[in-house]
Amino acid sequence: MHYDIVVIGGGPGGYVSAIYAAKKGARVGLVEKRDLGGTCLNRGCIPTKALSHCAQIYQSLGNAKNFGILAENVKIDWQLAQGQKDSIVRTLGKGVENLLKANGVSVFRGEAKLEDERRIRIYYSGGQQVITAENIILATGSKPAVIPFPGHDLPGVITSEEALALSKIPDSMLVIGGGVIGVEMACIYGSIGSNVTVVELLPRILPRADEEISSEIKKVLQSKGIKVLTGTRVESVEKEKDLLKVNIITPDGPRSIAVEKVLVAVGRKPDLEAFEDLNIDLDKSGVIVDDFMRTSLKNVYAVGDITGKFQLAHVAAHQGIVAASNALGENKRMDYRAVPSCIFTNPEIAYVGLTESEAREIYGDDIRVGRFPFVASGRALTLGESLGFVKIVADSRWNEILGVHIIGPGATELIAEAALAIRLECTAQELADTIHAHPTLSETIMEAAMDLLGTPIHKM
Amino acid sequence: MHYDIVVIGGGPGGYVSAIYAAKKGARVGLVEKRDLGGTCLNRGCIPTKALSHCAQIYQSLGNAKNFGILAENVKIDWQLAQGQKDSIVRTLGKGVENLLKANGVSVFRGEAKLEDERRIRIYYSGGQQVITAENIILATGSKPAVIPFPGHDLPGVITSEEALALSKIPDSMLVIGGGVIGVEMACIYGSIGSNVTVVELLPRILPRADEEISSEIKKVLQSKGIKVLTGTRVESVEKEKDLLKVNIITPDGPRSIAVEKVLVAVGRKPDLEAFEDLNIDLDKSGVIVDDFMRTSLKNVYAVGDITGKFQLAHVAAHQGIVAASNALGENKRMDYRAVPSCIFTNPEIAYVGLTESEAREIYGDDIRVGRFPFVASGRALTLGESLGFVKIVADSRWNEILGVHIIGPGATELIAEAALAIRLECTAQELADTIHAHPTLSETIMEAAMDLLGTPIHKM
Amino acid sequence: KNQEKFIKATPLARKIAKENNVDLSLIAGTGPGGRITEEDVRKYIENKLNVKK
Ligand SMILES: Cc1cc2nc3c(=O)[nH]c(=O)nc-3n(C[C@H](O)[C@H](O)[C@H](O)COP(=O)(O)OP(=O)(O)OC[C@H]3O[C@@H](n4cnc5c(N)ncnc54)[C@H](O)[C@@H]3O)c2cc1C
Ligand SMILES: Cc1cc2nc3c(=O)[nH]c(=O)nc-3n(C[C@H](O)[C@H](O)[C@H](O)COP(=O)(O)OP(=O)(O)OC[C@H]3O[C@@H](n4cnc5c(N)ncnc54)[C@H](O)[C@@H]3O)c2cc1C
Repeated sequence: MHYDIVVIGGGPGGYVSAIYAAKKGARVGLVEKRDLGGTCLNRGCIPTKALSHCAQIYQSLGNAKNFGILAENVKIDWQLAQGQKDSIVRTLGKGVENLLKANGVSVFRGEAKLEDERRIRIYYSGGQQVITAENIILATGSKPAVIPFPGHDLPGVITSEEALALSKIPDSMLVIGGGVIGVEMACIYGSIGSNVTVVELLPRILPRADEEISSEIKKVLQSKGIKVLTGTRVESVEKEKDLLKVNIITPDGPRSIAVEKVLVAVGRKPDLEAFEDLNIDLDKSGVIVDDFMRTSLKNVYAVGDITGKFQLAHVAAHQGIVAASNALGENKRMDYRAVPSCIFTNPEIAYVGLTESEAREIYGDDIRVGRFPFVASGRALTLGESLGFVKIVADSRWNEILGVHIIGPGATELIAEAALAIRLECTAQELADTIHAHPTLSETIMEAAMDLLGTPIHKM
Repeated sequence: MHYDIVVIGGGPGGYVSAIYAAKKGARVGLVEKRDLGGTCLNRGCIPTKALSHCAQIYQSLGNAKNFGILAENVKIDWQLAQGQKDSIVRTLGKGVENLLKANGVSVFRGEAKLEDERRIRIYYSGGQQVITAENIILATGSKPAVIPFPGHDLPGVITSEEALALSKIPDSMLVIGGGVIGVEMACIYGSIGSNVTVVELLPRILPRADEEISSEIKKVLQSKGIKVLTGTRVESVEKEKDLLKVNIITPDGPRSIAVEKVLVAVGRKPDLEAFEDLNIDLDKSGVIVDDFMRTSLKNVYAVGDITGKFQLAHVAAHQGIVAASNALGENKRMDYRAVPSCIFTNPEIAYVGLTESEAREIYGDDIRVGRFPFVASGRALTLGESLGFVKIVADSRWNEILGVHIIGPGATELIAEAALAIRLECTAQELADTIHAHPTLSETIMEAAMDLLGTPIHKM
Repeated sequence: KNQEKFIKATPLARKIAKENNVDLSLIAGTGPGGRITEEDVRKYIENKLNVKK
């Protein structure tokens, strides 16, 4: 069989490009060796958010009493919670399958291996097959990275995938890595009763976020009883009776902590196996691509986690649309200026654009910062959630919005307006002049823009 | 005492203009006869949202079990709920007072009466005083409108103000008026156990919303057990034992319904008393103003509900900023093209710009509509709330966004992006091309824009 | 970003200008914060047509 486009991998990078290309009239094949929806749907974005919502409901029940809602014997049925998570994953997985079918994409459920830039061999449990393509889109994603400290392979030392499917809530957990995945997992288990410690090698958790966000979330986690150790290295893990003894070196010297589970969340590495026989240029973060998502081979595109750029599902999906468009003869360029990042802690975190220190590197002191705290938001008070703030960074020549950083209720939805603002080269004046509905959390963005301009209303 | 600006009324129109003018360096006085924060903070936006959040928590506890959170004996302590509402109102009221003070606004706690366009007499319980001003900003707001049907003054026939302070949850309630306030109140009491009927004279509830929104919310209310009678007129109310018998004329003929409370929510009328001695031009909806918020008297401005335009707190606040700017010699114009409206039902409703039928009146058939249902949103599923949809209306020549209509989870926050889009004359292409974080509810806006362009990804 | 080259224009204004070969740097924006709006571009095009007549 011959296709206009064959996509390798059915995650958000792959299935989105396949659907888009099919909608544009192309004959499309897609090869997936495991589950449609990829890491994101099956072992990433979706299951983590289902469990974090469970944790959030559980925590907000404490809050409920303030609002006059009384309940007794509040407890978690972990089997039910896991069942709900699995059922959401199944529903969405079925949805992706149906969408591919409805759009006429031929789906091959086997493992792909590229023989050259036009021939794909597919291995099934009981056989194999070759298909050919004018264009290939590589979207094989990533796998958890491992650090080979002594004891890394002991039972109980787990990855995010296993952390999402634990049969019981562990009494205690040590999370290695204070990045997005580590912090989300710490927040989930820390909210539902585990005794959690986060260990991060760098001086702060969420090292890519604005520094004020990092320090605020550290305080929030600590207030939930989660211990955060920065500047700390894991030396080794040993078995100690029923527990795991983790030996660490903190800035104050060596220590050891005994826990039930050790979650390794130190990043993810691209899965390059499918095309290791091809001569595609790679660098240390993955496949090298240009702004049109082309690899070093003319008719081969690469999208998503294998390009090592952001490791975000929405970036993978947009790259997928760009790759598919270009494979079909368009001339579409990927633009990374307005990529939102969301962290589903409680309160949530989201940001887009430059951090304050990134902006200072480019603009020197010619920047302005506006801030607004959620405690001054009427809507936040009516929701009983008033931790956090909005921070806007702009250049001082034009007041163009360069970055927006939010920690607080609704952050992951509020960031959409900020991303559009950056995308449309919006200035603080325009954000401030845009009427924001009252009482909503989104007013905090307007107020932060007004603060940047020197005339905040609800702030001294 | 003489001021650059005296503001009459301390609601969102008034206190925002006072703070803004003071920040810009003006000497400002503000007169308030009742509570700082006005209707919005004390008897409107804020208390309704505090109670609707209570109702929302109560309802979502049903849902909680799906996510593995078990609770027994869930019940409402109405006194606690009312106490929380009152405490939020107090906190925010104190906040407004402090902001006015910090900005150096002189606040007069009495009733103002304008003697001419520069002299304001203030009546206190024990005395009076005259102050003078270069410019006056009228912001005296509105009061519930009454319809004088027989029985309208019986005890138990109440306005929204009393509905927010009931000492117990009524067993049954009939709401006259299916506008924003009526529908929000129906949803609150219908969710916490009252047997609620909504009666609307027009053929549909929320008559200003897009027709698809009206019909969806009608279905939602009915599914909660709330009865919705459209095209129905209230003739009279009589006392019948401990209840009130409401006589109505439905399209199917006359009927009567016995209830504990009758809430009259048929709109609000401007409060013009403070300046009835001045010769200011009025029309039937209130004070006539131009785009600069000037009345027919040169140095007198009017903002908020008395201008009868939108009766929304955020419009009042923006008008206040425009009026204050112009009173200080700027030349700022009020722009009503992107005014968001929010209705805090469950699921929420929000819209901005033109409805489909308004757009058809202007553009004929040269419009396009994009839609996306929340049931296809991964984030909506992980939240367990997948009712509703996003609908985008654009012109078909440029795909300029003309209106966005949302019913579903997070609608009141999602609308901020849509308002910015309309404000910045954004087209569907840019909305579709802007990277929206996964998994968030805001992706539905991007998908609806893609649908409008013919290439939705997560929709057949 | 070249500071002098930052022309603020709405997406719609850009689209219309492009189709009509209008140089946005010649137009003074009247939109929010000085942004060039659809109306500004249309007026500019109308004026040019009138001058030609
Ligand atoms: C715990 C966790 C939480 C996350 N949360 C978020 C979040 O909230 N938001 C967010 O944006 N991102 C999140 N991510 C990241 C997100 O999952 C990835 O960025 C995204 O899945 C990348 O998409 P992709 O298409 O590049 O790769 P993947 O989703 O990894 O998909 C690659 C697919 O290719 C298949 N494949 C590989 N090799 C072959 C082969 N030889 N033949 C056939 N098929 C093959 C794999 O089986 C897989 O299905 C999270 C990740 C994790 C681990
Ligand atoms: C139940 C309800 C729910 C609502 N929910 C929302 C919502 O969610 N979102 C939204 O945007 N809007 C909502 N509104 C509408 C909103 O409350 C009004 O649009 C807003 O309050 C108007 O602001 P204003 O400043 O014009 O007038 P007001 O808020 O009415 O303030 C006017 C003030 O002037 C004072 N005053 C009047 N006469 C004099 C005088 N002679 N001397 C001194 N002081 C005087 C009054 O005491 C009052 O404090 C709601 C309204 C109600 C009733």
